[in-house]
Amino acid sequence: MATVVLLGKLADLGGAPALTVPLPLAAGLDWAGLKAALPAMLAEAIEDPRVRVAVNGALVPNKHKLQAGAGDEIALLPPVSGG
Amino acid sequence: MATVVLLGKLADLGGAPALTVPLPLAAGLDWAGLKAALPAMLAEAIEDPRVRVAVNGALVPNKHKLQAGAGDEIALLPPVSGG
Amino acid sequence: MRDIRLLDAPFFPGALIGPFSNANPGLGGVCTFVGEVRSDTGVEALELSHYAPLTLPGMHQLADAAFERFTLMGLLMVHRVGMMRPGEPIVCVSAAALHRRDALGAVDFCMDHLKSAAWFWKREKRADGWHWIEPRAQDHEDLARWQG
Amino acid sequence: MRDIRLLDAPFFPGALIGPFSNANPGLGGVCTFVGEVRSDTGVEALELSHYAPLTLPGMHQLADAAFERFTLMGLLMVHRVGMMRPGEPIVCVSAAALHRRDALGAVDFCMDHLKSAAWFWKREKRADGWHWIEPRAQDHEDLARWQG
Repeated sequence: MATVVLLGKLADLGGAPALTVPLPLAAGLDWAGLKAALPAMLAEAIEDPRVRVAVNGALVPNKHKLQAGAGDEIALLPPVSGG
Repeated sequence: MATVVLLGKLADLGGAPALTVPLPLAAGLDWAGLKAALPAMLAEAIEDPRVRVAVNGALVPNKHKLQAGAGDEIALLPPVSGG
Repeated sequence: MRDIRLLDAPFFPGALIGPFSNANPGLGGVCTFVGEVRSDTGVEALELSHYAPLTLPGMHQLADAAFERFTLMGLLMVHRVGMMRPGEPIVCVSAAALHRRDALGAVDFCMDHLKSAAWFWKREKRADGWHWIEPRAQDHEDLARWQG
Repeated sequence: MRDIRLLDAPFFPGALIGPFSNANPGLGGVCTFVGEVRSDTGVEALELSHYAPLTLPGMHQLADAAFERFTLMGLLMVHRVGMMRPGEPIVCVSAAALHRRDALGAVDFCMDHLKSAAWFWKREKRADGWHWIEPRAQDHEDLARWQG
């Protein structure tokens, strides 16, 4: 299993601030696998080029090359609106 | 008599923060008259184009056209260095 | 003196600024900005969420960048997360320097980055429920002033 | 809320800023700059003289200009005159606004004008006596940013 943390309005689309995603045995999770495991509206929303991805707290330079394994925390980060 | 208020380092050149200048009876004080009544070093210093003049608290647009009368307060204002 | 904090409970900026100023003896000037939850019509509450593994490290990187760009003696950067009511402070940035332009510039720089390049997400509660705040074009223009 | 003062005795900026902030309910941000007498090597005291008929009216004109140029809710501008020791506050400018850029800009604007266009004359006491401070080219360049 991997944990998917949903920030900002992605949490609304996912229905919760975090989801757990089952991992195929002995295989890592890639971008397509992640999207397949998420609710359809959320999977679509994270294709927005402004949505960034972090694995275990480190930003991934290119989310389409995501590789995550068992126990990893994947954070999905929409555009910020802070301060 | 008119009062001449000396600000900043002009007070050092005048030897005091304020001087009184006698006025010729029935005549006003002009720029040449003011300079003639002041210590020579001060008279020279106030020709610096950055030195401004106020009469009774109002800045004079052109100090060379100064006209002051009995009881007036003439302020000699060198460049500021404030804040 | 460097003091970078994320707080999940209300804070009183006045209680931070005095000690910060005293901790930088010999300073020429201190510039402080305090941002509060605006009393916009109909807004009952504001919630700021963040992603802990990125947010505080990001604030430290921002402080590093401010120290590199400006000649500073000290920098205080405190940001709220969680639920806030109108009138509550959200952010307090204070910079101490020998010269005023460094202090003012550092606060301006940090605020622009906290607004549009820090890991915070904001939503407002109105009578009809919660609404996420989208990033504003103006914030990105403000940020662009510091680039290139 | 507008509060413009010349003070001839020491003041504590913290005692001004809290009430000023509270006097502007609904604000989005407050920016404050406090300038202190720097502890430059060998400087024992600093004296600021002014010309009363021009100085306070000039500060009010500066406040008018700040209110015209920026969208402000309040402006506090307090300046010391007389004799000061290193570490004592000289000036405190605080601006309250709905938006941070107005608050920051107004403080920057007022400070640049107080530094080089307000009727103050400064001298320093060193071991060998008093020395008048000349205007700095940098201050005039800072001021020029707001012109034209």
